Amino acid sequence: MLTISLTHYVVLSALLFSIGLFGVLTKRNAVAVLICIEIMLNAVNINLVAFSKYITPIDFTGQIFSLFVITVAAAEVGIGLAIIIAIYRNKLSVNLDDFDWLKW
Amino acid sequence: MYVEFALQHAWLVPLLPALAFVAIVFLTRPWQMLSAILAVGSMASSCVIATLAAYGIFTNHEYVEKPLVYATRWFSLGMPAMPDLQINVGVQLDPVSAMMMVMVSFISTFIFLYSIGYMNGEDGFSVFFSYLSLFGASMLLLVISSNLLQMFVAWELVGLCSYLLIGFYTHKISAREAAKKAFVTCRIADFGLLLGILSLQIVFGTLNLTELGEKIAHFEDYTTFGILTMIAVLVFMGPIAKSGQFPLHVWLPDAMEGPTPVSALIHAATMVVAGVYLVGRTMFLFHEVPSAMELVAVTGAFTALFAATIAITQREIKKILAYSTVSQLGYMMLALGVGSLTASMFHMWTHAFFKALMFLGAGSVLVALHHKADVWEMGGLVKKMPITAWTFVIGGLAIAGIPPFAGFWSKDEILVATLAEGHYVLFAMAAFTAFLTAFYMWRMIFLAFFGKENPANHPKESPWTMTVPLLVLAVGAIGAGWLGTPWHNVWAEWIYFGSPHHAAANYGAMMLSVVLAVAGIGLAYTMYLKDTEKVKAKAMAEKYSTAYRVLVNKYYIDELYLWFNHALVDGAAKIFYLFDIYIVDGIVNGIGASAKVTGEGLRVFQTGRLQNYVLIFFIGVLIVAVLMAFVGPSNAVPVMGGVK
Amino acid sequence: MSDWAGVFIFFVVALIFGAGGIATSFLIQPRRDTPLKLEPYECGMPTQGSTWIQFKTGYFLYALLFVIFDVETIYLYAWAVKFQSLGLFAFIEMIIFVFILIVGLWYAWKEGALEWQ
Amino acid sequence: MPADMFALTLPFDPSALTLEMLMAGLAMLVLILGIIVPKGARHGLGWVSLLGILGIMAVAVSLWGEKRELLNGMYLLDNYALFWKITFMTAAALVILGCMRFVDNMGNQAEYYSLTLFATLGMMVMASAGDFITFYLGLELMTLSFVILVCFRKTDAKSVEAGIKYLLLAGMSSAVLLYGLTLIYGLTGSITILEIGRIIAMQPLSPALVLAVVLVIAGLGFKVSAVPFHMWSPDVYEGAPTPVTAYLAVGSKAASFAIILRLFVSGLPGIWENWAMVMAILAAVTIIVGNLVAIPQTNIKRMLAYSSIAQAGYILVGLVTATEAGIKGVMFYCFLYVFATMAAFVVATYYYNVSGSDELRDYAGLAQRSPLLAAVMLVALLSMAGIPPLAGFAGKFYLFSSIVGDFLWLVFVGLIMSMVSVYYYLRVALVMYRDDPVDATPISVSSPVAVTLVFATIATLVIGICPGPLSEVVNGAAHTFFLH
Repeated sequence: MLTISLTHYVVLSALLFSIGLFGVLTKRNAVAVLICIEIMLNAVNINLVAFSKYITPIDFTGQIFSLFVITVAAAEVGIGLAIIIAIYRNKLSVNLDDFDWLKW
Repeated sequence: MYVEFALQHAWLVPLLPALAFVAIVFLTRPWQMLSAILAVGSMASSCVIATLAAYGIFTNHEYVEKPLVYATRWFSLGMPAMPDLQINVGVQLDPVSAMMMVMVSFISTFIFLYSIGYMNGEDGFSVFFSYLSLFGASMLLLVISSNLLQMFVAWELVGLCSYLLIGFYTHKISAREAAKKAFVTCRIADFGLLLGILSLQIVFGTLNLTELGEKIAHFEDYTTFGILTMIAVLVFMGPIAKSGQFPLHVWLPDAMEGPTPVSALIHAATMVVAGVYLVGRTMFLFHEVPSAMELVAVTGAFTALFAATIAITQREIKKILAYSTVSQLGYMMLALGVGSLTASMFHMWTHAFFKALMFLGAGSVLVALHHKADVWEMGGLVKKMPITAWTFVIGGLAIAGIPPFAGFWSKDEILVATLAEGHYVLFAMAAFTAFLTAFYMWRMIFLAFFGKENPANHPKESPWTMTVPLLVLAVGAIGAGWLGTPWHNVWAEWIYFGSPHHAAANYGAMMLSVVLAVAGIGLAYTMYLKDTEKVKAKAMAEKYSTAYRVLVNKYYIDELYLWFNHALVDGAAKIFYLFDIYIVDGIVNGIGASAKVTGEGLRVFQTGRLQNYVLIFFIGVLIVAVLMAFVGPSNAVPVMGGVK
Repeated sequence: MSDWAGVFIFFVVALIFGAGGIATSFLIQPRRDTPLKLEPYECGMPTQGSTWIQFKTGYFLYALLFVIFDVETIYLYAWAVKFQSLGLFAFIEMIIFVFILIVGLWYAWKEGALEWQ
Repeated sequence: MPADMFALTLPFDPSALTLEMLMAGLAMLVLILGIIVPKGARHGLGWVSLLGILGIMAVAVSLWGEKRELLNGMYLLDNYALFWKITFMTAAALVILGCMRFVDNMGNQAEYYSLTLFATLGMMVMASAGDFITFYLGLELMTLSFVILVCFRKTDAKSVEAGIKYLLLAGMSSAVLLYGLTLIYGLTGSITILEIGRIIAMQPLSPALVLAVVLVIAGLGFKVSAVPFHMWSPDVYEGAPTPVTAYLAVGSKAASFAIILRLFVSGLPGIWENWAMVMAILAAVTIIVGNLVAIPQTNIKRMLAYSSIAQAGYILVGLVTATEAGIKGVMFYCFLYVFATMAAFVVATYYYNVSGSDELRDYAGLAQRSPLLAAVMLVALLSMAGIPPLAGFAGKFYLFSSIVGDFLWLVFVGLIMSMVSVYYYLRVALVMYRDDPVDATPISVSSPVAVTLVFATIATLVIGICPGPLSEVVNGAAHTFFLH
């Protein structure tokens, strides 16, 4: 019978990280990119919780760390959405391809 | 008592003009006369202190033997690899630096004074004086430096000031280009110098001149003996550009675009002699490396001859003087190369007087003729401008090497030294150069000051601020050489490398140089003064038209640089067209241009698209990962190990 | 060296995953940029207006505030569970924590974020 | 209910956190004052923040020599951390004093100043961070405050665009960084940097650790804008309001270096052989690209952005050997870099207020319009170029002398590129001094700005001419680094 080991979590996390990265690279919508970054952060959280469970089962370092990551991610989303609103008011678009005023 | 004060406070010498610079920039800029007086006054005070200090040095034999050095720590490294590395700033007083200090401050004082008349009514009068002060201060700092890093700092400051001053007429494109050319050429060479200094630090662990002198003299580590040669050549790169030696002399004639006092300052007392002085200061290094000495000597002799031949055909008064400077600097280098610090410094000393004199005279002429520079359009100026003309004649006699004028003694010293070392070819080159020098100088003098007056000109004598310096410098041009006559050579007792070296009077060489000088003047007289229609001159030019064209075009050196670049461009058009920016300044600017183009190329990646950035970020991650994986512990450490 | 293979495979896969997708679609996409092809649907009624349906930004503001105060509970839970053993110091800490959040709320209120526009 | 429930037992000594608590309190105070005080009186908030910072700096100085470790090395207070904190606060004080008028024109002073203070708080936490949680929180506090500051002019499309770019890229990079950190945690079972250092020194090198270190290098390389992770910085620097750019270029970079040193020199010295060469190459590439791309720039802020990338490369050089000399070089350089960069950016800010332009060509004849601004700019640029006797020269000297033995090629790269850098720095000088202004009306410089500029310039000169005393201080601070 298949037992779920640490490796499975790590692989899951790596996959999730790659999916998030793929999204960041391909999505054209700023909100979608923001969501993909959140996916990457959640991959991190999975790592943290898994390591906490398997490697340091006595103290909860990893789990506490993941709480902080979640908090910061929330703050990031908050700011991100606020900026996206502001940029929508400016440009009437949230398409990242339109944001190339600043270059060279 | 004053002497003691001056010896202890020699650091005031560069500080005073530096303070004048600060004061002019921040305080007195709106008041032109005050700024000028401040500049002249500070330089004159420096001159007084320098003279007193020099008096102290020369009268106290102790200092002649062993330099008076006082230094304070600038900064040090408290680190295990180099526990005792500390960089000092300090003052080194010995006969060489004392002499230079007096020379620089004395000549500068009079050039500053002259500038009051010359720059009268120009835009940026105060600014000009602030630059001049900074220039003087940097040069004096260079002169009294006790270690090479400090010297390098001053060296760079001198370069920066020359850039500002050559390009002073900012409205003239040619002036801006010339300034840029001077700066870039020198910077390229300074890179070599910096590497040399760095290597000295790495190999010997100090940059203090006295310590270096001792360590190098006892340097017996034969396994790395080649490194000394390398260092010497690297160090010599700086002087090649700064002192206008072939092939990096191209900036010097262009530097004539600046106001004339600047030309005088650059050519006589400050910038260009810095290179000679640096080699003189690091004589202990070159002395250990015979091949480097050869290089210095050959470069010097060749430059002397080369520049003299170009000067023959030039038409602009300041250009002729510029090439003569290049030629005379070649003499100084030659003297250093044959191991005679005495002769080199002596020629620098006399040259400073007569060259400053001639430049200021040329400036006086230019003011009178409203900046008409072609000598063929002058003529007969002696009647309207007697002081300028006769002082100029004195300068001409001095540079041609007619006794008892200053140039004779110093040039003779160089010729004798070359002969004594057995460099017969170099001696022949130097002797022939002496002939050419007399010829082209007197060609200019006859054309400009004598002969028929040009009716289009309405010259009149310059004001006293300009003529007084001329007169004072003329006295110098006559008498400065009497310090070192072969019969009673005070100079050689003071300024020498190793042990005092006193060549006996060599009457043969003396006769030869007088004969050559007289022959040169005579030839110039027959071709340009006696023959009023200049038939012979024209005939000569036609008969040897190829040679003449080559000379007029300065051996096509600028064109060679130009052609070299074009060849690259045409030959490998697609690849090398990137270099096609500012060809005139040749390879020098080619490097700048390629940096610029690479910059442009890299810039393309900055698309402004966020996702491209992310992609590049992850490609970067990948590259770093590969690096980490392949650069294992075994080959992590020195890919190119230390020099030691 | 075989140990390293995993690292490389990770990166190669990540790269192929990311760049490969873009590249493939770029390579195999048909390029017939006629106006018709650029329509979302090739048949049926021509679309009119923007296909984006937008929420009023007021919702976003509420959502933002909600997210922040929602996350606050993470810490409150952890603290509440261990309340007894943590003692007075943690209590004071939590008061400070809540106070900071209240300042934030006060600010939002003052700025008019809570008023429906 | 246990009787001692309300007995105040402290799990740690909060006095070690004095500086951070004061800074947090100051930031909150400014925010609250902004709510209470009417709009017209809010320009006084700048002075409140400034005085507060100066006060906290005084406390920091009085703490000099303290050495504490909180919660098993989670939080470290030593001279090293204090030096960095003083550096950050100096930068904050300069940017607040120098750019008050700009901020007043922008409005929303309370938010601006409190965010600046929060960013400073984040940096201070980073300087003291001893474990990953503290480090991450400090980093994100700083980054998020900066994100808001970058898009502070929310009606300006450029500013907002810079903000979204910064947010998304920073979010992505911190995800990468975190992923690396979690891998290190998984491999060592600890998140305390010092403990990790001990564990890694005993373990053989595993591929997963290499991956982790690569990701950490990437994440932190992003923060210090090391090539090839630098792409965000020119865009963000150009788009952000100039004072923010100044503080971002100085503070964010310095704080990241503070933590990079902790992480790599204390945490990963066991595998130094593996990352030293990578760091050296990163430094070389950063120096080269930064300087080369700066050459064709026409916007002064963009040029300064690229120049600051190059400066980051120089600073990275100090990390390569992981020795005390290198650390000292980094700290010294960051400190003097504060003054040079602040001076340049404050001039740019002030001139933008006057002329409304950041384009280089509009700086023509600045020397005639305002000698002070031009002179300060010149000194700042020359210091960055490393022309002696300005501070930048001494800083570069310390940095490069730390690697002269083993990485001579890097010294050459640095030297050549600093020669190249003179080219574009002097171009600014030329435009300012040589060209004639279109509009020759003199610019009068208000006294806070003049004070800032003169102070920064004098500091640059003094550090350059007489680096000894500062060097001693930095030596002492770098020394405590190894005492944990």
